Amino acid sequence: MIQLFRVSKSFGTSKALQDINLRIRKGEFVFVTGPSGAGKTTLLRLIFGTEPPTEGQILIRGINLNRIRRTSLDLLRRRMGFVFQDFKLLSRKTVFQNVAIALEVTGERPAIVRKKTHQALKAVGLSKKEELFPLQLSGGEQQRVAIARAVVNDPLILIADEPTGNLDPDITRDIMILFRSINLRGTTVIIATHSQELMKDTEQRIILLKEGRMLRER
Amino acid sequence: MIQLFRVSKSFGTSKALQDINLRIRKGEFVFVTGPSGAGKTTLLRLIFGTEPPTEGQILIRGINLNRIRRTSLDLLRRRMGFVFQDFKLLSRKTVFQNVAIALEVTGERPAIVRKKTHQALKAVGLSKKEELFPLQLSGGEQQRVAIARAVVNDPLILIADEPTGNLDPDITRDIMILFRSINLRGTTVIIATHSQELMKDTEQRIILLKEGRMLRER
Amino acid sequence: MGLRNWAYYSKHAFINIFGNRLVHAISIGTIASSLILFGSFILLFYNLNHWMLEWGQSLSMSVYLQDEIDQKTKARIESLLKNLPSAELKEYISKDRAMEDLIDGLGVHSGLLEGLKENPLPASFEIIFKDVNIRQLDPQGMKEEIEKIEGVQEVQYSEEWLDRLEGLVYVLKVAGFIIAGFLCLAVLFITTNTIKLTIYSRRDEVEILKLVGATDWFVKMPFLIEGAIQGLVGGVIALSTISLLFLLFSMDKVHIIGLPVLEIVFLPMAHLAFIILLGLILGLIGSFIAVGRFFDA
Amino acid sequence: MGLRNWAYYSKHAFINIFGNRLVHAISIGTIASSLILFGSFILLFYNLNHWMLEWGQSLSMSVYLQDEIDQKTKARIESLLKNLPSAELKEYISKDRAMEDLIDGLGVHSGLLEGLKENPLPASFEIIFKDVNIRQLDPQGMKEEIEKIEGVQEVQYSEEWLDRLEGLVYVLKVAGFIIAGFLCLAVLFITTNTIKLTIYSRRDEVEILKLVGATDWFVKMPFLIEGAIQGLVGGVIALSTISLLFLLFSMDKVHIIGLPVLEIVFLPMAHLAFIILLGLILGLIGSFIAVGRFFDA
Ligand SMILES: Nc1ncnc2c1ncn2[C@@H]1O[C@H](COP(=O)(O)OP(=O)(O)OP(=O)(O)O)[C@@H](O)[C@H]1O
Ligand SMILES: Nc1ncnc2c1ncn2[C@@H]1O[C@H](COP(=O)(O)OP(=O)(O)OP(=O)(O)O)[C@@H](O)[C@H]1O
Ligand SMILES: [Mg+2]
Ligand SMILES: [Mg+2]
Repeated sequence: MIQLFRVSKSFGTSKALQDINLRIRKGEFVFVTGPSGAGKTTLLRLIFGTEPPTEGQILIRGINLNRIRRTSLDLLRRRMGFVFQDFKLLSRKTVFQNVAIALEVTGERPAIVRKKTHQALKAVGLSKKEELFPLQLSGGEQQRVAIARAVVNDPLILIADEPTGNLDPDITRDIMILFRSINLRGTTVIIATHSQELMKDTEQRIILLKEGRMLRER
Repeated sequence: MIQLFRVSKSFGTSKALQDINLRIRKGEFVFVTGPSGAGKTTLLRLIFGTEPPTEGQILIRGINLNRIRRTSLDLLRRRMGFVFQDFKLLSRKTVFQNVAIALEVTGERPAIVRKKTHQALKAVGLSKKEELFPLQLSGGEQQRVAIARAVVNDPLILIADEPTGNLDPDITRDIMILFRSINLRGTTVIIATHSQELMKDTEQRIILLKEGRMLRER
Repeated sequence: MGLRNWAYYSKHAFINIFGNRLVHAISIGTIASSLILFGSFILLFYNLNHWMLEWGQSLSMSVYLQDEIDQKTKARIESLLKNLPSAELKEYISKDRAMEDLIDGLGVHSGLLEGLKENPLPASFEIIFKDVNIRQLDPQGMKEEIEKIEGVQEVQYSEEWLDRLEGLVYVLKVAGFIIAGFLCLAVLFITTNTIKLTIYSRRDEVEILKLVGATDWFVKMPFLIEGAIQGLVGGVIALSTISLLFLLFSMDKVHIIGLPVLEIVFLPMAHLAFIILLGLILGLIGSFIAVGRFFDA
Repeated sequence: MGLRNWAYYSKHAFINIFGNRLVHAISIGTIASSLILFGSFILLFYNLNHWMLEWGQSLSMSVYLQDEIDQKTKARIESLLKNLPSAELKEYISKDRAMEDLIDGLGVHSGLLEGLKENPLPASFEIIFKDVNIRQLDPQGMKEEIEKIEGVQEVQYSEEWLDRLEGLVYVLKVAGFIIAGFLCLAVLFITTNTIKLTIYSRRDEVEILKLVGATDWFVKMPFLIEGAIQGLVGGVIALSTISLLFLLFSMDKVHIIGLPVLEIVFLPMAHLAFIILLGLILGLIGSFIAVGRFFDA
């Protein structure tokens, strides 16, 4: 599903990622962890195609991101969901519109857009806040809007960057159950997190980064 | 130091806070906790004077925020530090400038501004990133810039909203030590957080909010 | 692009206009005021041209009468002249007035006339042909025609100054087009810049839409529609303002600027439509350029 | 406000200009082009005025000579006239030419002159007084002075048409000021709107600065300085462009627009300074209005 060969990423002189080799299979559930500034977000963004690697090759479903055309990347993104660490919500659009947009870009029928958007917002417990704007929400609520947008289009790959940093333990549990159930339906899930608790009682694969290098896997 | 009498806050029909009575003494170290959307951020913003309460009175150092003049509020804010849940960094200014601004508004001398800014950035482990812009930082690094800005002017009151949501356990420990040491020097510290870990081994006072009401204190 | 896409684009354009109404209002104001500048110039220029042409196209003729005609013949000639197509009878100059005019005209040399026993000058009718295309008029044929009337001694017209005026009209036209061209450039520049700024203040939207897999067109279309609407509304506002200004200046008593009472005419429909169209096109071009910019960055 | 504050304000203004250079460039472009419109109009208007005045202020005099003077006397008169302050000797009209002119002028009535045995018209020198303030000239005194010269028969000048021209110049002036006023309003509107948009795209800065306890002035000052700089730079760019346009149009061979060769003059220093000052003031006012808006919201 996802393959990285000798991938490095530098910003000017600072090396965010160095020599990463990684293979994630379809339907896997993977945690990426490591201290602040280790390169977790950078790794996820490379997989999502937002940044090109400085060196190395990245293959998603057999497609090399270095060689992909703009329009194919758009199509690929529609099959992926991304929960951004800073949410990236449209502040001038309502919660509903923010989630619906991920379906609208695919050209989905309005009736289905409405139904799926309502479902996704219900799954993160925000049914009552559909008509509010992001700035009228609490931090945790905003994060859940971001999660709803990422899962609304039944992605093949779900990438979540610190998706529970602003959530309380109860909701965190609900969200993890949501991710697991999506994973059980065949979606590959990659989650970057600091939270020991999140990874505590799982048997899942854990990738540990430190200063841009892959230290070990479990 | 901080007193709230029968304070309520509504946004339209939704009640974010209801009938809060609270007294925080000088030099206290207080946690505010509760589920997502409970009203933690709203409470901190009321104390900081960013939002007026719908009902009730708030006194900071004996001054009633309902009656305070605009310029006095500016002066009061200079004695307070606030770590915002969404950081609120100036994206067009460097890390250094972002932190220095909190001193510059007070009319501090340039030499002292430089010295204190370097110190604060060192305390959060960002000495090497002074000349970068916020968007060139990882989420945790941005959060630490926000912390540095909040502590740089030796505030009388330090308010931090989920200050470790994007930080790994090691750095979280460092930041908590920083907050404790500031507290020991006489600063009143109020921290809103979901993290059980953060509050686990402390004897500190904890205020629990739920659906806008104060449930219990410890 | 299917119908459904257009529904989305329009929907989002309107959602965006509502969500960013302050920015849109500011932008529309700027576009409108630069179009007002442009339109006012066109109106002014159109009127100058109109005055010039009216002035230039009035061929004037002097119809000299025989000395010995009676009142009845004179009245018949007058009515015949009045009925000439597009002719306007300006005045009747009697023999005495003709002599006075001549004396005035001679100035110091009027002493020359002192020896005359009787007034040798004929009376005349002055006529003007207005609102006609000078090129279609046949003054020579006209002259011969009128000279056939009983009691008419001679007909004179002067053509020479027409060329001069036509030259002036030409210069005015060329200068007008050059200035209009410059103005158009400036308006285009201002409009695109304004729309650039409105889009710039929303560059995060472009970024986020691309992140959820929107095609370039999906992102651009609402901006283009918004730009077109801004331009259109700006154009309509500009046109309304110009119409108002026109009404103000064409009121009966426009002595505020001390202008001799000139008939002010409004723009023809085609010009009006042009200003609105210009707004629309500028809005489209502006947003097209502007939104393009934020795709490469 | 102390010196240290000013240092901060200026420092931050420059940091901001650098950090938002795209927005500033766009804004400066808009301000410059609207000032170019304004300045070009002023230049055009100034030149029209100049031509009018030059034309209007040339008082012309006819100096009629006695019939029987010899070449020497004539040469003496000529040199005396040439030495009159700011006078220009236009031409010498001989007795024969005077008669030809009269025949032309009389047109059909020239038959009147048929009976004359000899030419009764005097020869004359035509002189023009240029570049003088017509009000300071004393034509009557001048006339009497010249008539004292030996060989001069009579001096004539006509003043009547001066009033008419002065009326025209007045109309032009009033119309010009009205148009300039409108333009000024439009430029003010465009400039403030543009700066509003630049500040709007940075409203988060205003919010964050207020959150760290900045006084209103601490937040506003850099914006005001930025606005002033934008206006100033816009003004300088506008002035440079206008100067370039001027050079282009005042080149020897400006037959592109078919204008009769008129001497084009540039604006005086005061006007130049005014355009830059206007830019500065508009920038200041624009940012003042714009930044004020984001304090109440
Ligand atoms: N655009 C950029 N320009 C310069 N440096 C960058 C840029 N983006 C990231 N970096 C640097 O790369 C390093 C890795 O950043 P990254 O965001 O991947 O960390 P992270 O593991 O996600 O950290 P956190 O847990 O704090 O979010 C950081 O040191 C950061 O400063
Ligand atoms: N400007 C606003 N307009 C409308 N509702 C608002 C506004 N600000 C906050 N709220 C509502 O008030 C409630 C409390 O929000 P608050 O941000 O205080 O929660 P919180 O305890 O900080 O949550 P979190 O842990 O998720 O940050 C939320 O339900 C939120 O939707
Ligand atoms: Mg990160
Ligand atoms: Mg909160």
